[in-house]
Amino acid sequence: MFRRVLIANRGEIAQRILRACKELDIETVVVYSEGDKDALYLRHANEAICIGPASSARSYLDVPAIISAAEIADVEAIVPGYGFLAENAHFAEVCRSCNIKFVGPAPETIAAVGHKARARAMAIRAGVPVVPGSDGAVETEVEALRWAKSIGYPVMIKAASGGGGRGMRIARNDPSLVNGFHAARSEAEACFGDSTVYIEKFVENPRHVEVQILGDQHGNIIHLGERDCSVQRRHQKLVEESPSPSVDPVLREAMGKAAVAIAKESNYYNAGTVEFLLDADKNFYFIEVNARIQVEHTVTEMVTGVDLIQAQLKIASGEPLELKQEDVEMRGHAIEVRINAEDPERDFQPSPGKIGLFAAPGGPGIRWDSHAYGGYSVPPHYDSMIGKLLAHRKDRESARRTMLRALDEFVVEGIKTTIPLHSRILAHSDFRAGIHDTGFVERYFAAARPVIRGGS
Amino acid sequence: MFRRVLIANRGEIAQRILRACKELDIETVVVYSEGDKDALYLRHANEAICIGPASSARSYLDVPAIISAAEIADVEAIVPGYGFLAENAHFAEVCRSCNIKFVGPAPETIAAVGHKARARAMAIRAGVPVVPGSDGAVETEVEALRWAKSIGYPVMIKAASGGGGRGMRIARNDPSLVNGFHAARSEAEACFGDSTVYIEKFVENPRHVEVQILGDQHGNIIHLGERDCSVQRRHQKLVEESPSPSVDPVLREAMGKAAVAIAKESNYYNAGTVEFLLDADKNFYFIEVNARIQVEHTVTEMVTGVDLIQAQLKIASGEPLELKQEDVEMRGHAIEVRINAEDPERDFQPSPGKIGLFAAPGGPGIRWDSHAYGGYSVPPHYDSMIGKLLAHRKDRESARRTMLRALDEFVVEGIKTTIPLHSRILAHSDFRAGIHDTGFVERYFAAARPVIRGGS
Amino acid sequence: MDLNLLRKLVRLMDRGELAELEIEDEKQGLRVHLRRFEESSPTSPTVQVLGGGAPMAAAPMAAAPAGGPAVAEPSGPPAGTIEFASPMVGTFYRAASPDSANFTEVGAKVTADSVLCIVEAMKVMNEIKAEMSGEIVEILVENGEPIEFGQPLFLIKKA
Amino acid sequence: MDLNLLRKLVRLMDRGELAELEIEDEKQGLRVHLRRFEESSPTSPTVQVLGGGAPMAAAPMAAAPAGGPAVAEPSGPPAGTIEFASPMVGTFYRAASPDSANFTEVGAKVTADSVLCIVEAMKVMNEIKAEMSGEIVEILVENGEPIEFGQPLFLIKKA
Repeated sequence: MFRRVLIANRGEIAQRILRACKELDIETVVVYSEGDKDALYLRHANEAICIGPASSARSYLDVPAIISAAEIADVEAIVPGYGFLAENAHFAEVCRSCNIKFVGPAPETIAAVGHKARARAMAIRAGVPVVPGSDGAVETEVEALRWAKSIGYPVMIKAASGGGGRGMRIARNDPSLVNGFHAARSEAEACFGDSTVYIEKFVENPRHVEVQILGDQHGNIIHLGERDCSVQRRHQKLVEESPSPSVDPVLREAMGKAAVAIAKESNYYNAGTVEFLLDADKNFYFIEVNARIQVEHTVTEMVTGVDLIQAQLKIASGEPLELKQEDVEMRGHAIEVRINAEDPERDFQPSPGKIGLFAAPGGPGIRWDSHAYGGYSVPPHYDSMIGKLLAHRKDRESARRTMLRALDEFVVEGIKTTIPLHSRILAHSDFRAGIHDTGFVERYFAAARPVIRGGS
Repeated sequence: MFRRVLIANRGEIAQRILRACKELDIETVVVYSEGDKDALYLRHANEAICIGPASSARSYLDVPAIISAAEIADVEAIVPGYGFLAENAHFAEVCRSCNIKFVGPAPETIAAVGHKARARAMAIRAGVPVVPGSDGAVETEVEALRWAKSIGYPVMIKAASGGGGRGMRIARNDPSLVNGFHAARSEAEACFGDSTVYIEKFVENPRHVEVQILGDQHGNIIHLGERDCSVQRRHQKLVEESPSPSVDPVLREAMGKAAVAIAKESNYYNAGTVEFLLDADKNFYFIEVNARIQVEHTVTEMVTGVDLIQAQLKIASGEPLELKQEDVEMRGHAIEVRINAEDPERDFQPSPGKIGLFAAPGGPGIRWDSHAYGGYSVPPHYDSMIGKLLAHRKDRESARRTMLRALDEFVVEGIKTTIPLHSRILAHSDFRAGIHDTGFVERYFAAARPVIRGGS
Repeated sequence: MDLNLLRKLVRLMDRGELAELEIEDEKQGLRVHLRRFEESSPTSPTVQVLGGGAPMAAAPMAAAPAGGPAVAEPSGPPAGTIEFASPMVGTFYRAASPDSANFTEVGAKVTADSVLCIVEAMKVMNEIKAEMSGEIVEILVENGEPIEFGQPLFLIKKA
Repeated sequence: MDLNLLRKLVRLMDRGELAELEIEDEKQGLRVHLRRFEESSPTSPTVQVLGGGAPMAAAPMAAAPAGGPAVAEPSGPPAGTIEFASPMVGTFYRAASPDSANFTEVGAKVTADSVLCIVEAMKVMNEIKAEMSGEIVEILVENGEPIEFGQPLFLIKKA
């Protein structure tokens, strides 16, 4: 095991990694920007090194600054957390060239799974279902109709250079396909200067279900069950849980095997996540691989009892996995909500500032991962998440009730947070029944959004 | 289940009961003294009623005030927690006469198990070992020698009216017994005006091991394994854990059966604890029954997954136990430390006052039960405990390491606490090896005690 | 829907001569709007209740207790008067029995031994004496109302 | 729902002869609006109370700019001098190589283009220039010492 590592991140995940290192008796060096210089977690590290001004580009994203800090602090490894440089193949490559272990997959793996088309091809090779589609440009109406027939309606016409919903059309029959094909091409040309479109199966009201994997450097790969992250707002996850209310043991095994197959195909080691869409008929489709620890790794930790950050460190130092697939047991149900310094009443605008009175929930079944405390100033420069609140109980309904009481006792003054929104989400009949999909938040809580708009 | 209950306690256990009630959808009325009027947990109750001034005698111990509050608030039951009126048979009797359910055992049971001689007789009837002894006055040298022979050395000569270590002598052979017998008699006469002494087996370097029981009103009784509370200072528990490092499955079953037998003998229902001394040869001896929830019930909750406060409420409302003995499974290892507002450097003198900067630990494996927060004033009128910190991990060593890192990241400014002492206790080689006994704290941490003495 | 709560609110309006009362309690997912007829017509308040704004019967958790937010504490008694606080928790009675006359009234002069009221606790009727001389300026609680320890019962102008 | 709070508010209205009272306590998720019957007095002020301590009243916009609060900086450099801070994290060298002369010394005069030192980061030797004219008063770090971003390296008396 490493004797001394550098933590190249900030906030709750820096805190989380510090905790794992201490429990493994690893010395810690944490880097920080001037925007974080008063953070309490810096006190818990063996050493803290300022690497730049508050701007991420000149601190947490600055490869030379971080490598330089690692060199002067004489560490054996760098732990990237999530975000920032966590899935940057170049950074992993630089670490390797500097003879510093990167606590993550090999640079080649990061590059491969990070490339949409290569990842899709990998999934197909591994025999894992992907969202059926044309897999390339569709040039004519006739071609479009042929693809739609082979895929089956509804389908989505997407601009190859597109993004943000522009140049996209849903078609449910031949006439709307023909109209949509031309409309999407014109829009794509107008928006992106490239009229190329492709066609994909449109998965209606999907759930977002992802599988946690762990692979070591000796070719062992296991999965730790799934997480359901269907409560999203504009693709930002708000609530995560494990197990998924939509996944039964048979489906779990099928999805787990698919995730492991993809991981093997990419020579994956480290903790990682394979994301799927799950449709109403329980068909699942591969979306992407996240070659890093994720924010919501915590729900998997609660139900499996596995410390994923410790596992990452052990894997990176060359140790074989401690668990075999048959040792993995899911116990109870865990729900996590993300506490963000945002105002859900005002279109989720960030609400940085100094926290006044602060009392986080506790008691049975509650886990709280955060770097915040009464008197802490949430800096305006970074992600607005100030903590993750988890409830772990024997079943989903108990976990939901525990979470509701925890949200109710949560006191944060001085900034706005997502706490009241979470109370409403968890009390909603669809969430309670476990039948919500990825459109749930927009469908029911959109009204809470644009009450007041800023000047712009 | 009850619709509305009154919580007749304060501080962390009031908070704990509030949490359980909310999770069970029970309305809560919490009573408070003027000394607690600014406590944050009062906000979480449906109603809060001031019942008296800060003095316990005129508030939390004032039976008419509490019953009166229960009547005006129109509750179905009173939840007593621990301390105050929790083991007061008279109070339980008054509740019964007022047609209010007391969340605890029947008054007759409380009275029976609270009487030392009756409890001992009950244990003997149940076939459970008690500390062997003369069971009554020993009048002469000859009698003393006869008892010592039948019990076996070492023995303890104790003043019948004694207490606080006075009038006590240990004897390891016949001559020291004869000397001790006379010395103890003289001392007892001098101290208590009563020279009566009795003789008991002296259990050397014992461990304090207690068994958690749950019994319903239909005669079902189960045990939930043991807790080891050997880390004590002057009979005050400081650290508790489950399972005990000294108890193997065979011993666990034997002690569990003994506890259940005693509970049956006393027609016990409610959560409860049967305390034992465990000697170096793994012989266990019954000490007493605690007819209430205990401070350290939390460690059992962590390893068994059973919510004991919820269980108490269900039992009191007449529900049968949800678990059978064979359903009880202990998973992992839990350690609890009591965070007291005391100064371990100054003979543990209380350190009430206003908390400044405050950051409780969190992250994986950590549970924090407390009513405290940054800005809270610890009142000088009550017990000094401000919270209980628990670490629950897959095995004892992992739990110990998690607890050490949690203690390390704990920030409490403005008052003194037992946090630094706990770091030293958990780092001690005897604790790590699990070979500490009830003399452990006095043996190794006594130096920390009498540095400075107050005026008295 | 808690009818008891509504009854209490209506009583409160009556006592306080309120024409209108609106409450929104987001935590309870509750919105109440009560409006009474303007002065002329005496009885029957118009009651309009809008319940459960939240998607589901939201977590049944409740609002502030006494001693909560700073706004709850009104400024203190008017100059020259003192608040006579209840020495115990219980039920407040202005008379020894439903048929008896009230112990005291606004404007009455009292001395240390004057009984001001009874507080019933555990079926025991506790006579509460003034323990000062003065004049009753206001009676702050209704007959039969539950009271806390320390709750102001009377405003007294000390002699 | 805290009836006691409402009672106190009504009494407050009564005493203050308020016609209307509105409270929004976002922290408690509570909004209360009370209006009393118009009395003979023509001027009934409409009072609006926004309560609950000052949680949201306090503008939630972050103060601290990139540099952080000035108070955090311990005492500061001696009068007339300024601290020259490292623009990067790395290793501090006073000379281009172990055999070379130091770039500067205490008492030396420097101009904007004067190289003061080298900071090595990722094997790259970065020459650090003074970017001002002045005199070196003190050298704050040792040759070969690891330095943080923003760490003071020199005290310079500006020309």
